[in-house]
Amino acid sequence: MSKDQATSTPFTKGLGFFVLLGMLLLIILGIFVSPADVNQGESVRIMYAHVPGAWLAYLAFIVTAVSSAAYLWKRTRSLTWDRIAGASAEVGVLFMGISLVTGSLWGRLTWGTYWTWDARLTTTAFLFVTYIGYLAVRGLGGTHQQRARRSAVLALLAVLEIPLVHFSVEFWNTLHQKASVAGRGTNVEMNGLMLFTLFLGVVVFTLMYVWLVLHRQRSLMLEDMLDDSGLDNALNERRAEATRVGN
Amino acid sequence: MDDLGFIVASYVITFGSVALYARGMMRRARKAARDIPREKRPWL
Amino acid sequence: MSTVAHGHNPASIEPVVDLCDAVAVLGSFPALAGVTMTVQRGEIVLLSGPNGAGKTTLLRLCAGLVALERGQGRVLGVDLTSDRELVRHRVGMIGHSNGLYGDLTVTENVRFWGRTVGASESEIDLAVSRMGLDGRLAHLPVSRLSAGQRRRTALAGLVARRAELWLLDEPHAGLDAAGRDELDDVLKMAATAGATVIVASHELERAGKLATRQVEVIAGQVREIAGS
Amino acid sequence: MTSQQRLTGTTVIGTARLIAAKDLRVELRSRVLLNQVLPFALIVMVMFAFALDSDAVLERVAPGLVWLAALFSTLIMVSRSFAVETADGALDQLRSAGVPAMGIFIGKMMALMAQLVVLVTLLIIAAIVLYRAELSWSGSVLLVTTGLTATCGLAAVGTLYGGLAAGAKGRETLLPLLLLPVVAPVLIGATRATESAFGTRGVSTSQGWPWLGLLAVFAVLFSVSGAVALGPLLDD
Repeated sequence: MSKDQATSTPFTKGLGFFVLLGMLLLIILGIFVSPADVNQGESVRIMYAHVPGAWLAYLAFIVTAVSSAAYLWKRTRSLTWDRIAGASAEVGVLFMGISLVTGSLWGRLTWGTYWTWDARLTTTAFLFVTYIGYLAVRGLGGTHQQRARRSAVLALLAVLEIPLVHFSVEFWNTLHQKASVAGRGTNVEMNGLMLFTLFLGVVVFTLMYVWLVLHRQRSLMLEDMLDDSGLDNALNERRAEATRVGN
Repeated sequence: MDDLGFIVASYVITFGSVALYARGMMRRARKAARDIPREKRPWL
Repeated sequence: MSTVAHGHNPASIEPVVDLCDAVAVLGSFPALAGVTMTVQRGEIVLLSGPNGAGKTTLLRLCAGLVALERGQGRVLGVDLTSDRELVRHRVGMIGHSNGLYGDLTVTENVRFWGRTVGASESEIDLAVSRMGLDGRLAHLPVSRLSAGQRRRTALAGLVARRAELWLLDEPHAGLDAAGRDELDDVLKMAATAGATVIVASHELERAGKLATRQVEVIAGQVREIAGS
Repeated sequence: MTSQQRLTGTTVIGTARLIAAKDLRVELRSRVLLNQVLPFALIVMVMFAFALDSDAVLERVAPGLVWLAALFSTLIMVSRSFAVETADGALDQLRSAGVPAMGIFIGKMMALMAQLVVLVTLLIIAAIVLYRAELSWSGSVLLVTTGLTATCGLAAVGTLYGGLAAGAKGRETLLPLLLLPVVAPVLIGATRATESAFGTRGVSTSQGWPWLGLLAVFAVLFSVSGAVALGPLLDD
């Protein structure tokens, strides 16, 4: 794209090429080539973009939790872990936001409703909001170490929170058997081509996730360095001034 | 067909938002990279 | 670069602050680049020097709030390298804010800080009166005091929680002339009563009169100013 | 964190009592709960009645409204609890004086819980008066237990996230974003248990007790994690 390759390397460029190629193939297979489902009809085509996105979002949050733990553990403490956690959470929020939208489009076609209070959907929505909060905390400022510690603790608290939310919503549903629309239409009989398309979707989204996190992690590092160099310059000027005054 | 609109919209939203995000990210990275010398970037 | 302890204290007593080539790092920046300094009990030491020279970091190092990266350091006999947390409750640091609860009275604030180390009621009364806050003032909510009276309340809190070393960052800032005079009197009294005081200040002529000696901090290093 | 390791259990408890007593005394002097939060909670209850505009519906949703109003008030009280500490740098002073963070957490949590108990009691009375909720004797046992467990959970999470946001710019807007998703289990659990206690929609009292288990798990998990995590959050 530009002569100064800020965060690109030959590896990410190659990866990006495969992502684009896979995306194109996924669109062709998903929208045009693969057959309609017996139960879901045409709406199953949305699944090829929706399911991998949702999975990768969950994976992204797991990565965030693990890297946060790695930051908090003294022997592996490094700001790189913090930046990976941040990059992964950001990509996770992106994927999860997309999945919520495509999921409700799919729900509208299949169930006739955009939203249902099923435990999985509700937990997903809470996960989304929780990580938006996480990103807001990352933006609070302070030193890099302060940011890292704060957000790492928060990421681990989220790990505590999510099962509780999931369990309570599930419990709520079983007691008050909300018309369980969520079960309907989910049993898909996938033939070979459909399975392959879904598999391709997972591969494409995984590669996309890796590409995005690699770049984002690097750009976060650049931003951190920019902060540091700003401080260095200011302090060096001050020191020069101090020695001038002192002598 | 109604379904087609929803399906196409899903794909457009999915890849469109990723592309927008990636573009914004690259732009910010390039801006930041202007002041950081190449030798300070461990991936290069 | 080394500073010599003044003669008016017997050298046999261990100094309150004993730093040898101390380096402290903020992020990746060496805010203190090799400080060697000794402070004896009962001294009032003035730290002068430009902004960003490391005065605040030096105070925070003595308070056990910043890690000692290199060199040796002991404060009140506690090794800063191995257990700087242990020094925290014996040192009192007051920066730009006083750490008071505006809705509580002077006595209640002082009592709160005293109780964190288990001070008795008589100790708390003594702290209040030593800072000249007894009588009517003692039962006023802190939010209704003047800036100088608030600072004195904060210092009374240090007395109540038996802080042996007082680290004051720009204590004169925001006080009017009367408040400054009061503060100086109070600090002198505290030093005679056995506290050791390190004051970082820009106001050389004022703080200079107060201090038993002056140390200049420049670019993360210190040097003694003679004849202060 | 290391200062906690040095200090024994008694100093943690002593600090907790000191901090809790101080917080309650600040409340006694400033009367923020009495003069601002309680009226706010009541007006919310009245506004719900305007919005829903039907006695039957109000009676049905009364338990949910009680806990929703409690959650909103909790947000205000958590903000207030830490505004007291950060207004003049007292929180920094506490940390730099080596006061154990675990004691700070427990103390602030206890004070918050005491205030929340008052608030929830008032909200339940309001529900009985305004929304015609009915309370039996067996129901009131469940209700008291629910109230105590739920407020304990709310106080723990509130203190933990309040400490996280303390001193940050835009604390008032950040806190609801962080806190509300986390307390969803409390809202669900406490509402269901209160429904059973009130006998709303013919739910029997015995159906409420399983929810209490959820509330208890929540309270224990966040009390423990808060006591451990507040230290690293406050240190710099």
